[in-house]
Amino acid sequence: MELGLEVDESHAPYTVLAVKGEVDVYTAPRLREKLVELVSQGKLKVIVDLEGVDFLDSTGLGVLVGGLKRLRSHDGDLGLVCTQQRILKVFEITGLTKVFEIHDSVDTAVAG
Amino acid sequence: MELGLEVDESHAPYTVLAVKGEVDVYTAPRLREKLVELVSQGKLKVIVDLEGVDFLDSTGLGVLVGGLKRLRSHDGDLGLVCTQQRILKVFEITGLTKVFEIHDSVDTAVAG
Amino acid sequence: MERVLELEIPASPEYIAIVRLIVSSLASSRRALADERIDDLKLAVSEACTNAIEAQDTITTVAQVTVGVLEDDDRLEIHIADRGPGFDPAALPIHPPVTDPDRLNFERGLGIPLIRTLVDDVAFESTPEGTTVRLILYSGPADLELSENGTAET
Amino acid sequence: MERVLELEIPASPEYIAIVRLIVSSLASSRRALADERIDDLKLAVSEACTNAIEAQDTITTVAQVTVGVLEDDDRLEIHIADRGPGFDPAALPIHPPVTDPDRLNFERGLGIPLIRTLVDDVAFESTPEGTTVRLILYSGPADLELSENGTAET
Ligand SMILES: Nc1ncnc2c1ncn2[C@@H]1O[C@H](COP(=O)(O)OP(=O)(O)O)[C@@H](O)[C@H]1O
Ligand SMILES: Nc1ncnc2c1ncn2[C@@H]1O[C@H](COP(=O)(O)OP(=O)(O)O)[C@@H](O)[C@H]1O
Repeated sequence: MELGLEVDESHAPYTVLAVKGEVDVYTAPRLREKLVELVSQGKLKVIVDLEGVDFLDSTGLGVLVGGLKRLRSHDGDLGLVCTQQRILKVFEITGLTKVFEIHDSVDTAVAG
Repeated sequence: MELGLEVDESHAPYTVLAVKGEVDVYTAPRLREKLVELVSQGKLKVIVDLEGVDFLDSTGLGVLVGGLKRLRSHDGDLGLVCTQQRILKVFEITGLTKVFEIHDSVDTAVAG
Repeated sequence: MERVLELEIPASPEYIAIVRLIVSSLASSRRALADERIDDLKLAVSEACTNAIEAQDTITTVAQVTVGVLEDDDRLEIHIADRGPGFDPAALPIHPPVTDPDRLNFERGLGIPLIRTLVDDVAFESTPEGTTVRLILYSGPADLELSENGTAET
Repeated sequence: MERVLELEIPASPEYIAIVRLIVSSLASSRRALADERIDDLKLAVSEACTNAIEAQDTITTVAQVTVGVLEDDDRLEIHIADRGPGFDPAALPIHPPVTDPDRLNFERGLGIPLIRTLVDDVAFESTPEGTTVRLILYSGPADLELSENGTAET
């Protein structure tokens, strides 16, 4: 099982990271590394596009929380794109909808 | 797991039975019953359309051989429609391509 | 309760995806459950397997994680068992509320709260020799399905 | 050889679909196998499980059928074990050739010939206490995949 991680720089100053596949304890480390890499490259306005994610568990949530924390500590920010009910639900149950800005599309995310 | 079995009478004198799903030892009895039912209704020119079949094992082959035998003993016939390589392969390995008439489409089956 | 299936996997993260696949396809073929509840079960199973595998990681002997699927007229149970050191589910730390800025310091500890929300009932049996988590969903067998969309529940 | 997964199912036909699903998703995620060979394996596993379940049907004690998935650098093995009465695979009846009109009298007996064609190697261990069928596919792990379409084989 591969986790798709595609970086799109065409929305400067935002960097869009499109995640595809299942994010669990097996695949989440790759997402974490990618977020760390973006920060180290000075990309501090990151939008993580979750529209291609089929499954996300608490390890995945943890990595996103860690990414947000790291970006904020560099005066950056991490926004999400997600409209899938089953993925949104995981953020809702854990109360993380109050922590993340969740957008309907990449366009609205980069416009905000 | 449900086996789809749809009877189409619009190609008289042929009766087309479209099978959908996986044909194995669990589902094959339903296919057998349907073939017996068609014969008992006097429908003796039967085309079994396998285009919607995802999986077919030797139990399924056995039911088709049994259907062909039953129809022939009533002076009827049973033809197949199949273009999927992975299903055709099962007929090829077992030599049953020599026993069944296998057509490319329902149209060519009812034209022949 | 009848044991429908028992599965043993190595205690390694790469096998959790297959457990999710197995449990969700079994649940959807055998029980009257809406797709949404299958997704909930999948997530709960994934969380419990993650914990089982991490617990097993802390001991040195190689052991398998066992997943059992059991059913009854009115329920489906998934049992996830490990040979890890055990824990006290009643003594888990409480997180600061999400509005607290400190909340961001907690990247973990979301698994068990999620499990509790996602399934109808959960039971932990934990000793220093290992832990078994029982996830329970109340639902009839698929044949008893009453409504078109599979949401029939007892 | 390393045991990747062990699965126990009731000896009942409705569980064969899930065994196919498990074996094929495991094989495709872990091994460098073309889709066509995954289909072959799926069919061989299905045939072996059908035989195991039918064999178990002839005895009165309730028993499970066990499916083991094992792997090595150069091969994948699926073991299907039952507690049925056993048989002699070398003494199976020979069918009339397909061109013989009598061929239509044989609706059965296609399983083992199919298995032999579909996998690289098959071994039967059969005693009056039960039968284990070992299906063997030679192939490298998925990481060693050499070509784009996954057809790399050792
Ligand atoms: N099966 C288990 N065996 C031992 N300890 C466990 C088990 N499941 C959970 N725990 C303990 O409970 C804690 C909280 O679990 P959880 O809420 O899933 O969050 P996380 O796994 O992210 O820490 C774990 O960190 C671990 O210490
Ligand atoms: N696991 C098994 N235990 C006992 N007998 C078996 C087993 N597998 C196969 N057999 C015997 O071998 C015969 C041929 O099997 P097979 O070629 O699969 O065809 P079929 O199952 O359609 O008869 C079976 O009818 C059965 O008598």
